[in-house]
Order: sequence, then C-alpha cells, then structure tokens
Amino acid sequence: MVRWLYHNRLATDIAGLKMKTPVTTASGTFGFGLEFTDFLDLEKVGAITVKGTTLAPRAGNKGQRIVETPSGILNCVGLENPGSDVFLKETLPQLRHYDVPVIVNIAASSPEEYGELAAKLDVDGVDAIEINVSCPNVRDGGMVFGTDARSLARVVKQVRKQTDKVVITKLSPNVTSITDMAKAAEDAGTDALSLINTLLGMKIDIHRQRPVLGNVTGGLSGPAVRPVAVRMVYETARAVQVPIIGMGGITCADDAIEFFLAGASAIAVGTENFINPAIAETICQGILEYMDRHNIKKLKDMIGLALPNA
Amino acid sequence: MVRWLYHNRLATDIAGLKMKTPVTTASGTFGFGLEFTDFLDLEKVGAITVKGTTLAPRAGNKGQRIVETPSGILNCVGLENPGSDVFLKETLPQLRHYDVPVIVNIAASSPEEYGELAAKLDVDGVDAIEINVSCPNVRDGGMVFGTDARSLARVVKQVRKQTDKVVITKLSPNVTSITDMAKAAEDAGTDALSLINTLLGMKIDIHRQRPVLGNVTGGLSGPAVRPVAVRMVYETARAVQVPIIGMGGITCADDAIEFFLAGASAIAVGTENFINPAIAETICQGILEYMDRHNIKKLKDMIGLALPNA
Amino acid sequence: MTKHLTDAKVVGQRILNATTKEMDLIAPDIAAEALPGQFVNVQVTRHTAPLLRRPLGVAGVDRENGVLTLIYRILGEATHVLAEACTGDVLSLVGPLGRGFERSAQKPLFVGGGTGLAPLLYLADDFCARGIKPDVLMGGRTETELFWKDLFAGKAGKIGLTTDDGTLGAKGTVMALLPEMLQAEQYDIVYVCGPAPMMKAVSADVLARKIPCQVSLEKYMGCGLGACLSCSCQGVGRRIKVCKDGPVFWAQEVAEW
Amino acid sequence: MTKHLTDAKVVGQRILNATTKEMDLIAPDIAAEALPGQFVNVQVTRHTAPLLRRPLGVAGVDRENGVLTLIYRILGEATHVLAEACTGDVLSLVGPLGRGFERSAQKPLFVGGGTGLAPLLYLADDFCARGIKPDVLMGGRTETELFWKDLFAGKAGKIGLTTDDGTLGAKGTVMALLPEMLQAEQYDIVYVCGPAPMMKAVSADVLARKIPCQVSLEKYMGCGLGACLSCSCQGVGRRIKVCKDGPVFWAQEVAEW
Ligand SMILES: Cc1cc2nc3c(=O)[nH]c(=O)nc-3n(C[C@H](O)[C@H](O)[C@H](O)COP(=O)(O)OP(=O)(O)OC[C@H]3O[C@@H](n4cnc5c(N)ncnc54)[C@H](O)[C@@H]3O)c2cc1C
Ligand SMILES: Cc1cc2nc3c(=O)[nH]c(=O)nc-3n(C[C@H](O)[C@H](O)[C@H](O)COP(=O)(O)OP(=O)(O)OC[C@H]3O[C@@H](n4cnc5c(N)ncnc54)[C@H](O)[C@@H]3O)c2cc1C
Ligand SMILES: Cc1cc2nc3c(=O)[nH]c(=O)nc-3n(C[C@H](O)[C@H](O)[C@H](O)COP(=O)(O)O)c2cc1C
Ligand SMILES: Cc1cc2nc3c(=O)[nH]c(=O)nc-3n(C[C@H](O)[C@H](O)[C@H](O)COP(=O)(O)O)c2cc1C
Ligand code: FES
Ligand code: FES
Repeated sequence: MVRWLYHNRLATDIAGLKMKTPVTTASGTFGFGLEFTDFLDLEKVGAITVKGTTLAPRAGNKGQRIVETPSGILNCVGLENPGSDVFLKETLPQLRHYDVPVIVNIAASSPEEYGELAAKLDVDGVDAIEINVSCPNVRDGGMVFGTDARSLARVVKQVRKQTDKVVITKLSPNVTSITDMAKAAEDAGTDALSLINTLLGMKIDIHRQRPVLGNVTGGLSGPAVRPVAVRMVYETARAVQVPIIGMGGITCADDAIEFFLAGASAIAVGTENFINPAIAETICQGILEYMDRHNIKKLKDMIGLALPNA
Repeated sequence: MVRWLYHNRLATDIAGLKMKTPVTTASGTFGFGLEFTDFLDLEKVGAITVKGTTLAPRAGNKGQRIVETPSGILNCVGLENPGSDVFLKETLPQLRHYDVPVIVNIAASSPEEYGELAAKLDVDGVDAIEINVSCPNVRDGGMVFGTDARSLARVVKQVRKQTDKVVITKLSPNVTSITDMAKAAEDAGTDALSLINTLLGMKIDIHRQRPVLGNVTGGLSGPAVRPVAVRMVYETARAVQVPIIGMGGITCADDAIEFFLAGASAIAVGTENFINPAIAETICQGILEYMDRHNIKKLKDMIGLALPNA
Repeated sequence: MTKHLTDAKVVGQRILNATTKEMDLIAPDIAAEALPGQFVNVQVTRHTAPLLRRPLGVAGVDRENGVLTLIYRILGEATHVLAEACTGDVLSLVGPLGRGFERSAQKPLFVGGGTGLAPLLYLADDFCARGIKPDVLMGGRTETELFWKDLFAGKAGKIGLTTDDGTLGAKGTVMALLPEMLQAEQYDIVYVCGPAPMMKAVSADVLARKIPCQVSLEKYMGCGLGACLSCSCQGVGRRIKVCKDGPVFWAQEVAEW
Repeated sequence: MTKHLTDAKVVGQRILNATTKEMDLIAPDIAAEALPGQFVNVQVTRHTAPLLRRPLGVAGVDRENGVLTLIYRILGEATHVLAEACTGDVLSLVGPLGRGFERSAQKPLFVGGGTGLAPLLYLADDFCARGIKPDVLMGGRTETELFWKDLFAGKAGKIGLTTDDGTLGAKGTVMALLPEMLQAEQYDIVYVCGPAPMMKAVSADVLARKIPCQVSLEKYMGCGLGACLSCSCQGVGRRIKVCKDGPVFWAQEVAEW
C-alpha cells in the first residue's frame, strides 16, 4: 500500500519498480538505511539501495579505507558486509517496517555465484537487485566483469535467470566506452542501468612514501566526478532503451536535475549522505521548486530534456 | 649553454631531453610561455610545452569553452591555434631567446598528417614533440588514436619516422587500460609518455536545459582528477621502461611529489597556471625542502619510491 | 605595464544594494598602474573550490594609499565568498589585466548598465582629473538598480536614467534616451559597458552617426592572461582574446556579441 | 538519544597554545544530550573542498546556555578553516555521535595525551558534578603541550605530568609515572585517551593489574554514522565500528590498535 507523495509529481518507474520520489541512495553510502532514521523519513526516499552484499560475510580491506581528495573521496572499503544470510535474517525484516522499496546491491566472483546470490535474494521485501560489477576494491569484486562487455553479459544473464525482481546493472566508469558496456547489459536482459560507480584513483602519503589506502588504489566519488558521471549518463541515455539511475557527485537538487535532463529516470545520492545525512529526503523539495519555475508538471516530463533530440 | 639551477639537484632527463628542473607546463595551459614572463623566469621552468599545434590554423570551438566544476574545470577549446607556419615563423624565434627546452604538442587527423607535422617541426629550437592523441574536444583531434592501441601505435610510428627529436606520447585517461595504451606507444617507439590528458565530462545548464559548453562535452582537469592521474602514473610506471611526465591536478610541490613517488621523471603543471601563474617556477622550492627533510640528494633518487618494489 | 601576482588586504566593504557590494583592497602595485577599463583576477579562497579566479573590473584607485576599489554583483559561489570577506582578510589578485579605454576624447558619453558601470566609474575619475565631466546614460530594470547615479554624483555632467519598469527616469532601455542625448550634444566618443544586447544596440546607433565607440566585452575567463583561449572570439578579420586584446574594443572590431 | 543535524553559531574561540584552539558553539539540541566520550561531526565549509565533516570530541557542555565546547589541534585543511572562524559564523554539526564512557566508577584515573584530553575534560566535569575529582596523568612532548593542566585545574585530584624532553614533570611518556600512580591509589577504572601507542601500552599495564580500562579510538571517518565502514576494524570476536560502537571501548574489546 503505497502512500503517494508530493501529489505524485515526483513519481518515477524503473522498469516496474515504482518509486514515490526519484531519489535513491547509492550503495555503500547509506548503510542499510536504518542508520539515517534520525535525519530523514525513510519512506520519503524513493528506494533504499543497501550496501554491497555477498554470499558469505566479508571483513573488507585492512588499513585506511577512506581519504579525502579535492572535492571527492577515495574509498577501498572492500565490500565489508555481514553476508546474505545475516542480511536476510536480521536486516531485511527491519527494513520491511518501512513502506519503501529495497534494492539490494550484490557482488560475487563468478557469474554463477552472482546467479546464486540473486536466487537467494528472490524473496519478499527485496524489490530489485543491483548488480555491482564494478567494485574496484576487491580482487574478486567484479571489476573484470565491469570492464569487459562479454563477461558483463554473462553475469547479467545469470542473474536474470535466477530472479523475477527488477534487475539493475551498475556500470563502471573505468572503461573506454560506457555505451558498449550499457548495450551489452541491455542485450543480456538487464531491466535498468545504474551509473556511475567510482573512478579508480589513488593517493600517496608523501611522508611515508606509501599509498594512503590499505588497498593501494580506491574508488573516487563525490562532486569531483560529477562531470564524468553526467557525461556518461548523457551518452548512455542516447544508446539504450532501459531506464537509468544516475549518480556520481550529487549534492543537491540542482545537481540531481542535471542528471534528469541528461536522461536519468532516477538518481542516487552517495558521498553526500556523509556530509548531509538528510539530503536524500530534502533534495525533493528543490526538484519541485525547479519544476514549478519551469512549468514542468511531472518529473517524467523533464527526463532527457537536454538530449539533442529533445 | 645550460646554466644549472639548484646545484643540479632537480635535474631530470626525459629520454635525452635534459631539464634543469622537473617541472614543465601542460600543453594548452601556458600559452606559448611568453604570457607568463611577468610572473616567473621561463629559464627556471624545466621545459615549456606549448599549446597544441596543428598543420593549418584552427579557430577552435564556438560557444562557451571553459566552465568550472567542483575542484576542476571542463574545457572544449578545440585546439584553436595559429597553425605550424605561424608557430615556426613568429612564436618559436621569440622562445629561442630563452635558455629553456621547448616541447611542441601536436595534433592531427591521420597518422600521416602527424608525421608530416613532426617533420615540419624537426627544426632547431624544438627539443621534443609531444603527440596529443587524446584531445577530446575536436572530432579530428586524435581522440580515436588515444583510445585504440593499434591506431595509437600507427601515429607514434609515423612521428618516430619523421623526427630525431625526443618523441613523447601523451595518453588519454578515457580508457579501460592505461597500461595497454602505454605499452602500445612504447612498442611503437615513443621515447617517453605524458599522462594524463583530460577526462571526458560535461555540465548541463539546468536553466537553459542545454549543455553549458559549446562542444557539449569537454575535458576535465584540475585537482579533481589528481587521484586518477596518480593512479595511472603508478600503474604505467610499473608497466613500461620509458620515462613518464606526470600531470593532472598538480597545484603545489606536495602534489608534484606524489607523482615522482609514483614513478614520474618529470611533472607538468596545467590548470594551476591559471590560478597561480608563478607556480611552474615556485614549485621547485617546495620540492627541495621536501628533499632536504627526507635526506634525498637528487630528484632522481625519489622517482618511484612509492612503487611496490622500491 | 607589468602584471602583478599579489596578496591584497581587504580594508573595507560597503553594501550598495541588496546584491551589489563595493570592496577596497590594499594593492599598491596594481593601483599604481591600473588604467580605466582594465580588470583584476581575484582568488576568493585558498581551497580548490571555487577553483578559478574571477575577473572584476577596476572601479577606482587611490594611488596615494595604494587602494584598489572593486564593485561586484553577488551572483554565484565566488561572489558569495567575496561578500563575506572581513576587513583584514587577504585575497590574492592578478592584475592589472587587459587593455583599457582609449582616453584622448574631449566630450565623452558613457552608456552603462549593471556592473558594467564599475569600470566607467574609474573612467569618470580619470576624465575628471583632466577637467572633463562626462555625461552618463545608465539603465536598469528598476529604481533600486540605479544606485549608481549616486556613485557618479560629482563625477558626471548630465546623467540620463532609464528603467525597464519606469520607476526611475525614462521607461525602457537606454535606447529610450540615447538618440535624444546624442542629438543634444556633439560627443567625440561613446563608451558602452553593460549586457551584450545593450552594447550591440548602442554601438550600432552610435556608429551609424559616425561617432567613435568603445565597448567592454565579457567572456568566461580561465586565465585572464591570454593563455587558455577560453575568451577567444571572432573579431573583424582576426581572432581576439577578450582578456588580452580587450576587454575594451572599438565597436567595429567586434564580430560576435 | 537522537542524532541532530544542526546549524551552530560560533560564540567564541580561544587560543590554548600555538596549535590548539577552543571553540564554543550554540548547539542546544546537542549540548542537551551529549555524553562524555561522544563526538560531533563538523562541516567547516559550504563549498566542496574540504569535503568531509571532521570528527571532534565533545570537550564540555553548558546545558543552561546550550553551549558546546570543542578543543582542536590545527593540523590540516579543515582545522585551519576552523581556526579562522569568527564569532557569528555558522557551522553545521551532526551529533552527538558514538558511545561515550561508562561512568559508574567511584575512583577513576584519567590518562591522556594531546587532544585526547579534550573528551576527558568533559568526563571530569561529569565526575565533579557527582562530587568525584578524578586523578589525571597527562603526557606531552614538551612543556607547551601541557597547557591542559590549567584546563583541568579545579576539576582534578592529583595531576601527574610527563614530558618527553623533561621540560615539565617526569621525563618520558606517561608510562614513566603510571606504575607509581596505580600503586599509590586503588582506582576502580582507568580511562585512556591519546595516541594509539599510548593507549596500547597503558591499557596493557592496567589490565594486567585487573583494573577495568576504557580507551577512546581514533580512525579516519567518512560518515560518523555507521554507514560507510571507513572506521570499521577488528574487535575481539567481532567487527567494530569506531564511530558507532565506540569511539570508547573496553580495552579488552580491542584487537587492532
Ligand atoms: C573582464 C571582466 C570584467 C568583469 N567585471 C566585473 C565587475 O566589475 N563587477 C562584477 O560584478 N562582475 C564583473 N564581471 C563578471 C564576474 O566575473 C562574474 O560575475 C563572476 O565571475 C561570477 O562568479 P560567481 O562564482 O559568483 O558566479 P558563477 O555562479 O560562477 O557564475 C555566474 C555568472 O558569472 C560568469 N562567470 C563565472 N566565472 C567566470 C569567469 N571565470 N570569467 C568570466 N565570467 C565568469 C558565469 O558565466 C555566469 O554567467 C566581469 C567579467 C569579466 C570577464
Ligand atoms: C572520534 C574522534 C574524535 C576526535 N576528537 C578530536 C578532538 O577533540 N580534537 C582534535 O583536535 N582532534 C580530534 N580528532 C581528530 C580530528 O578529527 C582530526 O585532527 C581532523 O579531522 C583533522 O582534519 P584536517 O583537515 O585539519 O587535517 P588533515 O590534513 O585532513 O588530516 C590530518 C590528520 O587528521 C586525520 N583526519 C582527517 N580527516 C579525518 C576524518 N574525517 N576522520 C578522522 N580523522 C581524520 C588524518 O588521518 C590525518 O592524520 C578526533 C578524531 C576522531 C575519529
Ligand atoms: C564508502 C563507499 C562505499 C561504496 N560501496 C559500494 C558498494 O558496496 N557497491 C556499489 O555498487 N557501489 C559502492 N559505492 C559506489 C557508490 O554507490 C556510488 O556509485 C559512487 O560513490 C558515486 O556516487 P557519489 O559520487 O554520489 O558517491 C561506494 C561508494 C563509497 C563512497
Ligand atoms: C584549457 C586547456 C587546454 C588544453 N589544451 C591541450 C592541448 O592543446 N593539448 C594537450 O595535449 N593537452 C591539452 N590540455 C590538457 C593539459 O595539457 C593537461 O593534460 C590536463 O589539463 C591535466 O593537467 P591539469 O589537471 O594540471 O590541468 C588542455 C587543458 C586545458 C585546461
Ligand atoms: S581568459 Fe585565458 S585566454 Fe583569455
Ligand atoms: S565513519 Fe562511517 S562507519 Fe564509521
């Protein structure tokens, strides 16, 4: 029983996943959502995308895991998570108290394991599976699937086979052609795309003369990467039919609007959750104001307005 | 007749190109050097890398050409330049009044044209050719050569054939594997590598609902991209033997040192020239202070210190 | 003329209207050499965001005390930071930059709108120092935008005012008064500084009457030094860089507005 | 306890030594609930660089006036910005965060160094309010780092001082005085807050004497809310998040220092 918000003006639809607002939370930046209930109303978030989940629990990387860079951060958390069993037994029941769709971000080390995990998560309370084929921070976290179109297709097909949930494929920006990857995922049967994951980067501690991060390299996110993300969404929106969830450096409504105009049907807030933990809810107000100023009735009417043929 | 600076402690050598200091200027961000003589002593810069030069004059792109982004800028200048004839007749003679090596950055639309341009620039006063195969802002500016290893090799071979100058190949970061590109250039005979050029990005004007830049997309540079640049230098230094000129977001000596530790033999200052037009000279002082603090006698002793085998 | 990279101490800010402020800075090197029409490039923070310097026209100098005056509209990120600067804060400046106004005229008319009036204010000081009080025609959307008339008081001869909404002076753009003023006096030059459409319309009219006309262009700037080609545009018969060949141009040199 | 996201007005800054400052902020929601050992996450700019909030321990509260006190060392980009904040400036805070000290002890010993003494200051206030004056052992590299003794004046019983260079108190680290102090009194808890090597050494000694011991860990934080896993580390038998499960832990819970 969905309560509509904002007279339904912000509603969007990701291949059947109905969102009351077009704002979700980027995986790994919002925990399991429950950490943010002091700051916002989870039910006003369009969907909660939870931390990357693996079949078995993972301890993640050792050493420093986050470091700030100019207008961004590098992270190498390395998919620390309690594993799918704990997620299903402990976390999901808590999330089900809220009237909000749940997107589970999954990572694995083979197409078959992706499939197995998707099958396991094919339960009530999970609304969509987001395939993370682009975690740069673990050897078996899918980065190879994220940078090779054929491997990507194999993963998508396995997941598609094992679940009736909405399947979202999250693309890595560390590729020569984002549209080739997007098309490969589309052809393999993904229902939607998320982009972008983090850019591979590193920082060196010049005093210790060693990489700052425990894992040497990490994923760059935050406002610094927004221009790259907007460009990739814009290119991808012209290349595929499936809906896109845009993300990368969104800090406010104006940033979000760039992504809608570039062709995203929904957006995710990532790093900004750390700085403004209420942002995933409050961003909607700014979108509405923009729509009023520009005489746009429904969010759907602004998707892709900056594309050449619009 | 080279006057050595700083007791020769900062000297570096890019495949025979002797630099008194390890700091050069990123192409396109320092004009022809002459614009900066009120702010610094050109002879204290290790080498001047001039604006991308093409065979014929070019007017560049229409519309807005630069826009600021978080800790970075996007540009789509589009290789505006007076052409090789004017460069040789008017600019080069002025640069020859200074005791500083000149690196000419070149762009063309076919391997043969790259070769022709290199042959034309094979004159006294030009010390090295930097092949720009990565300008994202013009259709024929080499971007395709910058993202495909075989095309890249063809360009490098043509240039190598036509000149006895030091040949530097400048790599695009918009690729899945920077090391594949680096190895292709090395195998094709490049003497050195420059990295990185700009990341492809865009910004949308949400009020006009159109891309801000005249050319729709542009190249992202400045501090925002530094983590990506350091990572690529670090990866490339392990993959090739030829020396590397590192660049991307360097604003001060500490930033430069990151690149040396990652394996760069020299660095280039780009966007920061716009903010601090004296930086290419003053950065050396900070490097010396660092060397003193860490008991490093010569710049060469710190190259690659953060690499795993160092 | 040498360009300086210098740290300047803020010695005062004054509110001119809800969105416009005037700032005085101690920058003796720049104040000593800056000519009317030139600009400075201001760094508003030592951090990397906002990253670029921002170009602001010189609105006045006090050579004796080494003071430079800027007048700016609070628009976006950088000018908001400027607006919060306190006396004693230090800002890095690069300047003076660009080519200023040609100043040999005897009977000038100034036409301006918005912050385009800032460089004209300094130009008026310059003429006054030589005993010439320029006539000034200024336009704004509404009365509160014409606080400029008070800044020009004592520095100008006749002052013509227009507002889009008619709340002060003639109703309409400056074009509503321009023909009248051009007819009433024999000007030997017209300086125009304001939004591009204003400069285009005014200069067309002025040139048609065979009166020399200078305009001051505004383009997004990366470096302000002629190095980045952000501000490069098509002039008549040649490429021009607004930051170096301008910002002031003879109206007939301009091919793109 | 609710976590608040709130704008707090700076009402004063005080220089404690060349690299340390104390800041008072009006943050009634946070002041009302913050417990000793908890921290707040401070945003130093509305721009995107520096980007992340910075965690600072609560060094004191004045509930009546809604004032929160922070004490910070000026280290890098963000703390330099903080140091320049003027009275009247507004900073965004998130807090109170984390789990504070267990406070049922009757005869506590505090051991601290550097800004680790900040949360202990608030803990001392708390004990004093219950009529207990804690003994304090503090170490620093040199005399000027021990300005803390003045801050603890009136809030502490015995104060032990050590400096690495012997310019004040015993020469050496806190380990030079610790055994002596532990022998002289029957403490029922020891709270340690300072650099990791200090906490490791002190807690090992204290635990060996079967005295309960709490430590306050510091890890690079992304969110401060338990969401990003930046601060996650190995505890005894479980993963722990410094920002949520800590920063205060029982010494025997800690597996990585
Ligand atoms: C030669 C010259 C002289 C100028 N003199 C004045 C003056 O005396 N008073 C005044 O108020 N304004 C002046 N301007 C305009 C002023 O530079 C912009 O208003 C200012 O940069 C806005 O910065 P912001 O960060 O506050 O706004 P933003 O939100 O960044 O931008 C607002 C507007 O300013 C423009 N702008 C932003 N950055 C630049 C840049 N680096 N170069 C050029 N335009 C930019 C943008 O295109 C946009 O239209 C001048 C511009 C030029 C080119
Ligand atoms: C729970 C907790 C409580 C703290 N309480 C205090 C306190 O009361 N007083 C005090 O002076 N300091 C305290 N610190 C340390 C303080 O957070 C850092 O000194 C501060 O963040 C430095 O920021 P900077 O930008 O000035 O320096 P930077 O140059 O960014 O960094 C300097 C040092 O601070 C560390 N640091 C930077 N950012 C963070 C971050 N987001 N999280 C954790 N560490 C970081 C870096 O690892 C580095 O070692 C506390 C840290 C934690 C985790
Ligand atoms: C600390 C951290 C952890 C992340 N963990 C994951 C993850 O588990 N799975 C995933 O697909 N993406 C992960 N990401 C990437 C984000 O979901 C998002 O794609 C990226 O950060 C870009 O968005 P932003 O710039 O708004 O942060 C993580 C990002 C950060 C900063
Ligand atoms: C305005 C501008 C123009 C540029 N023009 C060129 C060019 O002509 N040829 C080229 O190889 N790179 C060009 N570049 C890329 C720079 O040389 C450099 O590789 C890039 O900006 C990264 O360095 P930075 O972050 O220090 O600026 C240009 C960059 C900018 C900002
Ligand atoms: S602003 Fe760089 S050339 Fe004019
Ligand atoms: S700082 Fe994010 S989980 Fe602790």
